[in-house]
Formats: sequence, structure tokens, C-alpha cells
Amino acid sequence: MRTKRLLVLSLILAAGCKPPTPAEQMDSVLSWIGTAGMAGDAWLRHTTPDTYTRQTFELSSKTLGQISKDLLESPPTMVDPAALDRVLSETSKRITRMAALIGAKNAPDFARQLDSLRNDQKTVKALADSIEAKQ
Amino acid sequence: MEINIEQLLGTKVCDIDGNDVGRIEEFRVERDGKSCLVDAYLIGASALIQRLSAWTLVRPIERFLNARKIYTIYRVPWQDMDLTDPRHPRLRVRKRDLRHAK
Amino acid sequence: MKKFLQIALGIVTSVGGFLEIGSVATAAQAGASFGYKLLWAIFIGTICLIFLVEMSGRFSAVSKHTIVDAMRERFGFPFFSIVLLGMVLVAFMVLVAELGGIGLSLQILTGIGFPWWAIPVSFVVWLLMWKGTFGLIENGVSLLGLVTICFVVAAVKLNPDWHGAARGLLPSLEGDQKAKYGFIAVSILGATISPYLMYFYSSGAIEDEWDVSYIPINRIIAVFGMSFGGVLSMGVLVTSALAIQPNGIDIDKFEQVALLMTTALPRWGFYLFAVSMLVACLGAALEISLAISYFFAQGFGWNWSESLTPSKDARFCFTYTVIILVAAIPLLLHADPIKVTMISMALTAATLPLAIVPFLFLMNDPIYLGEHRNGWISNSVVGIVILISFVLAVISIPLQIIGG
Amino acid sequence: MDLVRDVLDKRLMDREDCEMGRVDGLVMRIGENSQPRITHIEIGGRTLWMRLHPGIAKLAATLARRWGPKRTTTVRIPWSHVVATGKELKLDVEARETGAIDWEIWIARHIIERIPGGGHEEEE
Repeated sequence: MRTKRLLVLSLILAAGCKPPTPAEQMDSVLSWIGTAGMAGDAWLRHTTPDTYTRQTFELSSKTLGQISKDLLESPPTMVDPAALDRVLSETSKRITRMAALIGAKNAPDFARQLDSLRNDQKTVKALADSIEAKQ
Repeated sequence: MEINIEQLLGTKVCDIDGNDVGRIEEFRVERDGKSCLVDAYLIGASALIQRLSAWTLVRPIERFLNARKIYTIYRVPWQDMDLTDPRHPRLRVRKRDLRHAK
Repeated sequence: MKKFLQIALGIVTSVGGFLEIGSVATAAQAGASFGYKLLWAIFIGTICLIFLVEMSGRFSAVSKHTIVDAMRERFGFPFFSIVLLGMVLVAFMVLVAELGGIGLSLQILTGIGFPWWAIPVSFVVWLLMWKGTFGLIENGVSLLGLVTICFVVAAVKLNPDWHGAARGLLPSLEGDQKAKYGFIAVSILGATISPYLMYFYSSGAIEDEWDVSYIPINRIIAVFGMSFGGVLSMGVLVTSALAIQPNGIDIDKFEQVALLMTTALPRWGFYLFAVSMLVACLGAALEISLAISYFFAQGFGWNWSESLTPSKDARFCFTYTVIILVAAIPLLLHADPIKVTMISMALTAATLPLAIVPFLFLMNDPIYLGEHRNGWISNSVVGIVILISFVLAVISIPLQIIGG
Repeated sequence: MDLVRDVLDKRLMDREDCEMGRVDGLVMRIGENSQPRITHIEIGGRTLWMRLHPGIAKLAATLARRWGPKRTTTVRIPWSHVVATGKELKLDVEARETGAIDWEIWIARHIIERIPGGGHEEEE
């Protein structure tokens, strides 16, 4: 009797485990772009070791890729999915490229990429805001 | 017959007519030299409070609720307890003839 | 003079031992997601902890019993075994989180992933327990833990808005993300009010042979040690609110927390963070392993003392050996220490009544404490905070699960 | 004196103030018309697990047959050996001889002593 009740309860809980909303997914995307940006700034100021920074960039790009894949499986209706796909994959690629630049200790190129990353961040932010506004 | 008192603890007790009296919560003993003799059994919720030495916590609540006797405690002398079936202890007297302790 | 030294050492060790992965991760998360708004959770948690630690010391000094001793004696084995099961399960999860914290600190320093560190780290923790004495663990590691003061330095250097921070000390409700807000608040309360600290503290009072004359000393140490400790947690939260939140970062990985002090202390921030976490988690891992072994040993009446040769208290040593060994397994399987931390902190809050309610009974027991038993102020403060934590936990943990 | 509050679950110390466990159980002898008498103190896992559930006791017994010291009977100490009650119970016995610390000795000999730095259980 008791096990049956537990089973029902866990089923309800499992059913209640709803996937994150597009707005929440956009927040995670922004969070990881922000992480890369902050880690990049810190690296340019010589405050973090190379290995850690590179690994953080790799982690950011990996996580970004994962979230964008989930996000584009059922794209939010309020924005153009193609535009979203473009900016997300571009950002993810940029972060991967930056990870390689850390390995090469190429600070000038890295700084330029970091500026572009800030621009990507603004674009994503605008998209995220329009998703949130329309919800 | 041998009984483990920790097994007896918390067992429900009936009186001679089969009425519910309460649970055994404490054993009052008399130490006499090398031996230790059971004098009485304490039955009821108040006996539990006493066993947990929790009167200092419970009294203020009791006073707050303005209820003097919400819990019971019976002191059953050993002669009045029939333990031939340790799972179902029975009193040899009626519930209304029991003495409230304290 | 001797008393003064004792007080100073007591305060210093409480401060040095205050932070661990739970308090840092929850405070950093709170700051990154909600700014100063959750400072109140650290505030009331610390007040409750001050009362609990003072009570634990007083209980052992007066009754010459540890809390666990008395819990078994007063409530009997069946009830005790429920508390034992609950406490040991939660403490075990916290231990996994602390070992993971050491591993992660080493990972950001060396680049070698934390699962590789699981075995070496557990071995070092075990070796310190095997060879070390209680004094070494209590004083040595906590003294090193003073490095965690850097979190407060970082917070002050970022010029916080003191008015905003003061407003955060008052509980407020969050509009948008109620479930997340509640969950982080619960985790902070769980991280601050850690029952294992009480068991550790009361066993320490017995190992150091305290008596009634220690009551004033104990009170001063509890008040100052724990409130300075609470300030460290608040330092983490404020630093995170000022350095992490503007970047839009929502902390769910250790790599993100590692950036905490890179803006405030450009030259040393990163390394100070890594070393602080390393030392703080090491100290906490030792304390928790000891607390778990104390729990078993005192509950079952085995010999116990951290200062004996292992074979003189074989079952006690056997317990921590097994616990530390088993705690390495989830890390070897890549369990994310930050996730384990957040879950175990929330579970700590949810199980607080199990640990604290029996303890309040003991603290009012005239047989154990005589005239030194609790007054109504201590009872109500602890009672209310525990009730708040429990209610918050019961509401927000299911919401968090449903929210994914 | 109240048995449950003042005796059951208290710590037991032997003649040399060595911990020998806790009062896990108390045995009472009842006769037809004689006053019930506390005859023994029981120490050990079997009595403890029985307090939780007979099933757990059975499981523990099965496990103990595979590992641990070989002992089939519960450790019982006659009440007449109780010297003093109070904070703990002081007994006029030698812990080692009663079997109350069989597990302590078994774990010391079979596990702890085999780890370097564990020391030896028998040395003073």
C-alpha cells in the first residue's frame, strides 16, 4: 500500500518536472556568455592562470552548445529561429576560438574577440528581452 | 518468566474489564542492596513526559492553554499488573480504582 | 591571561572554521542572482547558530555529557536511531561536497579534473584523522582558515552600498523567481545552521574537559566567533553581488564562483579564492568526518577520542575510515560537487527539526542542566528560526524539483 | 529510581573505567506472587535491533555470522555487579571477559592493526 502511494507520488513529481522555459534557457545562455566575458577580462589582466581560463572557455562553449541545441529543438515562436541559431552558434564558435587563443597566449587577438563577444552578448540580450516581453 | 523491559515499554495496557488504560512508560524500582525490585509501573502520557524529564517545557504550554489536567499518569503497584502475556498486559483492577500519581 | 588566550583562540578557530563549500556556494549564488536581498538569511541563520553553539558548549560543560550521549539516554534507542540515520545521511552528503570542494580548488589551480583528486584528497583527510590529534584538527586547520578573511576585504574594496546592504538584512519577498529565491534562502539557512557543528563543538568541550567555569568563556566565543563568521559569509554574498551579478552570471558551476575576487583583488584574488576554498573545505571535511564518528561512538557507547592511537578506539577509527572511503565514490563518478552542495544544504534545513527539537528538550532538562538550563529567550529564538527554515524547506524544495 | 529514565541506555563503565557500551536492554524476572526483580543488563546488537524490529535483528544476525567475532548468545551481566548508578553505570567486572567489547577487539585485530600506524590493541 505504502509503496504504491510512493510510486504515484514520484510519478506526479516526474510529470511535474517541466523542462525549462525558453526565457530561462536564454538566461542560462547569457549567464555562460557572461562567464566567458568575465573570465576573459580577468585573463587579459593577468589575474587567472591559462589552464583555468582555457578550461572555463571550453566549458562555456560546451554548455552553450548544449543549451542552444535544446532551445532550437522547440524554438520560441516570438523570435526568428534562424537569427537565434546564427547568433548562438557564432558565439559558441567564438568562445572556442578564444580558448585556442589562450593556448597560443595571443592577447591582442583575444582582446578583439572579447569585444565582439560583448556585441554578441548585446544581441542575445535583445533577443532574450523580446522573448521575456512576449511571454 | 523473563521479560525484556525495553520490549514492554510503550505496550498498551487494558484493565480487568478490557478498557484501554494507556501505555507503560516507566518502571519505578527500589534498590535494596544488590537487588533491584520493581515497585510500580507508570502508565499514561504524563509518565512519558516525566520519563523525558520534559516538565519544564510542557508546564508553560499547559498553563498557557489553561488546562490543569490534560494528561494522565497512573501508578500501578506491581501486585495489580498481570504480565502473563507480555504482549497484552492486563490490570487486575478496574481503571476507575487506579490512583493518579502526583 | 590564560583565559584571555583561550577566548582569543576559540574565536579565531570559530572564524577560521566558519566557511566551507556550502556557505560559500550558497552565498555566492544568492549574491549573483538576487543582489543583497538574501543577506537576511545569513543574518538570522547566524543568530540561531550563535544560540545553538552556546547551548552545545554549556550543555557539555555542565552535564559532562555530549549532546549525542544525552539524546540516546533521554529518548531511547529507537528514536535515537532515526536521528542517527537522518543526520548521518545528510552529513555524508555534506562530506562528499567538501571533498569535492577540495578537488575543485585543486582543479582550478592545476587544470587536473576533480575526479582525479577524489582518492588523493580522501587519503590526505583520512591520514590527518589517523595521525592527528583533536588539537591539530581544531586549531591547526582553523588557524589556516583565517585566510578566508580575504572575502570581507574583497567586499569592502568593491565599495558596497551600505544602505542597500542594510535593507537586505530585513526579510523581503521576491517577485519573479519565488521558487529559486526560496530554495537559495533555505540552502543558506542549512549551510549556516549546521548540526554537525553542534556535535563537533560539544564533543570538543568534553575532549578539552570543560566544566561550569567555562560558561562565560563559551558564551563570548560563541557570540564573537560565530558573528565574525557570519560576516565572512556576508562578505562572499556582497562580493558576488558586486562582481558577479553585473555580468549576468547565474552560478551553477565552481568555475564561475572562482571569478569572485578577480575584480576586487586583481593580483591575488583568484589564488586567494582557490587557497581559501582548499583550506576551508579541508577543515570542514575533517570536522564532519569526526562528527559522524562521534555520533556513532557516543550513541553506541564505544571508546572515542581523536587523540588516542587508532587501535585504542578501533570502532571509532573504523567508522571514519569507511565514511571517508565511501565519500570518494560519488566524486569518482563525476557527481557535480556544487549540485551535491545545494541539495545537501537544503536537506540540512529540512532535517533541522529532527536535530534541534530533541536538543531543545535536553537544554530544558533540569536533571542534566539544573539551574543552567535554557531561558525562554533561547528557546523561542531557536524555535522560531528552526520553524522558519523547516516551513521554507517544505515549500521550496518541491517547487525546485518541479521547476527542474 | 526510574528504570527507563535513569538506567536504560546509560553508559557502562567497567572496573578500570573502560567504556563497555550502553545498557541496551534490561531483563526482569516475574514470578507468580513474588515482586518482579531486575536480574540482568543486556549489551549488544541483538538486543538493540530487537528494539527496532525483529526483522532487522534477524538480518543483523545473518550478517554477523559471516563477519565478526563468533558469539551466539547475548552478553548478559547480572544486576548484582552494578556498583553505582548516576551519570553512568559502574560495573564490578572486566569488560574484556564479559564479551561486551568483542567487536571492538575484533575490529582492532582484523582491520585497524593491519593499517600502518594503527598501533596495537593490547599494549598499555
